[in-house]
Amino acid sequence: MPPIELKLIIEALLFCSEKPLSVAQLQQQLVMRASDCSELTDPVDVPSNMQNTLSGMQGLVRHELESAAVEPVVTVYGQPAQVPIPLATADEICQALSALQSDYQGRGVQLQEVASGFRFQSSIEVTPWVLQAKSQKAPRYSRALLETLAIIAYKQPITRAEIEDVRGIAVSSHIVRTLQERDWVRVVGHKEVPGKPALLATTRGFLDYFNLRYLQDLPALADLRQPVTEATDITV
Amino acid sequence: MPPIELKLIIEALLFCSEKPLSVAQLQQQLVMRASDCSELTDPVDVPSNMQNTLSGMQGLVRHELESAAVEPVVTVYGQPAQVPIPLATADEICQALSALQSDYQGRGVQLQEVASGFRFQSSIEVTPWVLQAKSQKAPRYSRALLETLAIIAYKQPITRAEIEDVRGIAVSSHIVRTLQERDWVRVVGHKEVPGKPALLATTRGFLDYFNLRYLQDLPALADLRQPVTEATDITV
Amino acid sequence: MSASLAVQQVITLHQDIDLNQSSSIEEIPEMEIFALINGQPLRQMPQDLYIPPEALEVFLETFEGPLDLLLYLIKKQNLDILEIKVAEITRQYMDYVALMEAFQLELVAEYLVMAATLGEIKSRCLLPRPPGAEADEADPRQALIERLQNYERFKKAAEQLDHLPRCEREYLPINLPRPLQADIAEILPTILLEDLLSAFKEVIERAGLYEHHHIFREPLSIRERMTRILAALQRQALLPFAEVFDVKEGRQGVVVSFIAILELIKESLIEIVQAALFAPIYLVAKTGIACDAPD
Repeated sequence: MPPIELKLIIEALLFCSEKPLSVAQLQQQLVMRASDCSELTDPVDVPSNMQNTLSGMQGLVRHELESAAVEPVVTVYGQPAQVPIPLATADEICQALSALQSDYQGRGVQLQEVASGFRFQSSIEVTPWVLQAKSQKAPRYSRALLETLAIIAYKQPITRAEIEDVRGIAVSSHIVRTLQERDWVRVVGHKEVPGKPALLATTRGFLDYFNLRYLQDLPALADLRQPVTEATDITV
Repeated sequence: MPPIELKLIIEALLFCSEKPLSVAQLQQQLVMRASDCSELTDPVDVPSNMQNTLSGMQGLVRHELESAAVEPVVTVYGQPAQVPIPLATADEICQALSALQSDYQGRGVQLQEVASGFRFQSSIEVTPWVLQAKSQKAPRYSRALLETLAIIAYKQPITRAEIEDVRGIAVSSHIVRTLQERDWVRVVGHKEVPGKPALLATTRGFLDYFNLRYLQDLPALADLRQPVTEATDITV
Repeated sequence: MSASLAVQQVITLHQDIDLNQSSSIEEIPEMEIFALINGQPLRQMPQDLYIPPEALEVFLETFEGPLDLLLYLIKKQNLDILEIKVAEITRQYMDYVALMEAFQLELVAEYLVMAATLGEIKSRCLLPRPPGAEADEADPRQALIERLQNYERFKKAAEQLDHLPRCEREYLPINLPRPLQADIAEILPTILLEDLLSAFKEVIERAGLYEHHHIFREPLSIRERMTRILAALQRQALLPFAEVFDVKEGRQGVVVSFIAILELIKESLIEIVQAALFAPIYLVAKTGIACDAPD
């Protein structure tokens, strides 16, 4: 088994991790589990011996690592290792992380530090292409909202009380707020009557949404095909 | 916003994909995403190598494009948007893929082509270290399972009775079920003999798992030799 | 067969494996399990030591059926499959089967079928051949040899398959989480223009105002102008009268603007102010500066 740069192990580990990993977590995970360290120099010395590569491993452990291509877990007399040997200091891990961060500059993925640690994620520039497909359907607006919007569009400027007059039912503040938040309706003034109610009108955003240039491009009510039973009403 | 390289988009798509992606699937994803990206990406910034004519597209992607051409107004977050659909030809995607493959040479992760497409995976040298860090053991498979799988792989399509004939012992239902659950083996038909037994064959998932592109990439099966026929050689 | 003979047989099998360490990599761990029963290596075990049936079962499980056992026996003799000595192999095979019976293990039917097959081959080999018919006479072992060869091919293929670099061992898949669309923007409902019109139609019908529908088309431009004037008055307290009119809109545009102003005055929404005679005329919102807060 050829010596592996610590950076590459961290790289793969972060890519294969479901959650961000902190430096402490990385340090905790980057260990060799050996129950017999007698062949090693003092375990404390291991990290400094190893620098950025694991080539510094000596004796039994090194031999085991090279032969065990599949499982680098150190076994001693067939027993799984018990005492984990740290592979790197926090400093070395930090160095590897910042090296990785610069390696991935300008790539489609980048190493990002978030609250709980480091993780690879798609770069901002390519995010639109990687966005999770819309799993949920867009919600639908209520009939009341549609009617309110229609009345404002056709009879603007109009107060809420006047809308309620036409609809014959109260207009909830929620509907008016939703229409304002979508930038379809806004307050254009206040009527000189007791209470000075707000006058609502449609916005440019409303016209844009419906691909209209002017308000008069809105279909005339007569354009709406009437059901046969109501045909006589049209001529009224 | 600077133009986005096609390579980087593909890089991020592959890193974020659960399964390997074929060139055709990448093309399709680019078309699908394109409509969602209009708001976030100025159409002018769409890389020139993505603004290709429809003639370069094929199959499903082409179909998608044609339907898109009929209705060019796409809705982005409820806003109408008329956008040129950024596209890439299969050739351009292949070029980007091979560029990525060389970019990731000698890194902790690599771009591998398998039966169902391209995927990023941990590099072979690094994997043992990652497994150890995650305290994971590579799964082992029983000889019975591996022999059954090998017989299906080399002699597909094959019935269970025929497998049992080769092995000289019954094949447990458990093994067949495990192979099917792992999506390595599936029923591809039924043999026209009494009882109409199921014909088993391997899947793309099997090739993917074993890092193969085609069935013929499997190691060659040993030749059958003719037995010595001289009667005098028979030692009773 | 006596129990002590059976034990001897097991020991023989075990020792064979010890001597042939390289013969099969896979079988060795299982053999070790067998050897470590009661914490003692089996080769140091006295002949009368009781072997628990479970140990034999473990041993049995190392063979993938009668063909596998036969291959093992052939290898043990360092023989090529093609030079199989039926009599010898049959005897060893029968000993093994007898051993399993002695330990009252549930013998898999296939082992007994193979025993019968071997017996048949053995007796056919013993039959005298008519002279001159040797060339045509099929080797009685041929079918068995072919099965053994065929099985060995797939046994090897399975080993090769097991050694192929694979997922979860040599390679780990990478699947970074995709950013969610919700992180970028909320999904908002969409409305079709037809929906809007039909909603309006319904409400008008309900309100009994349908008879007025014919006036809607024309006044809309006036209503729009009214909105625009009110909007302008939100930005500036005083809107010069002349600014309301755009000559580029032509006569009709001027008329629309004028009617809009009249309508706004009628609805007490605006006032016309003029500081002095011939001074500029301004439109002022009657309620002053409107605030954007809803209601």
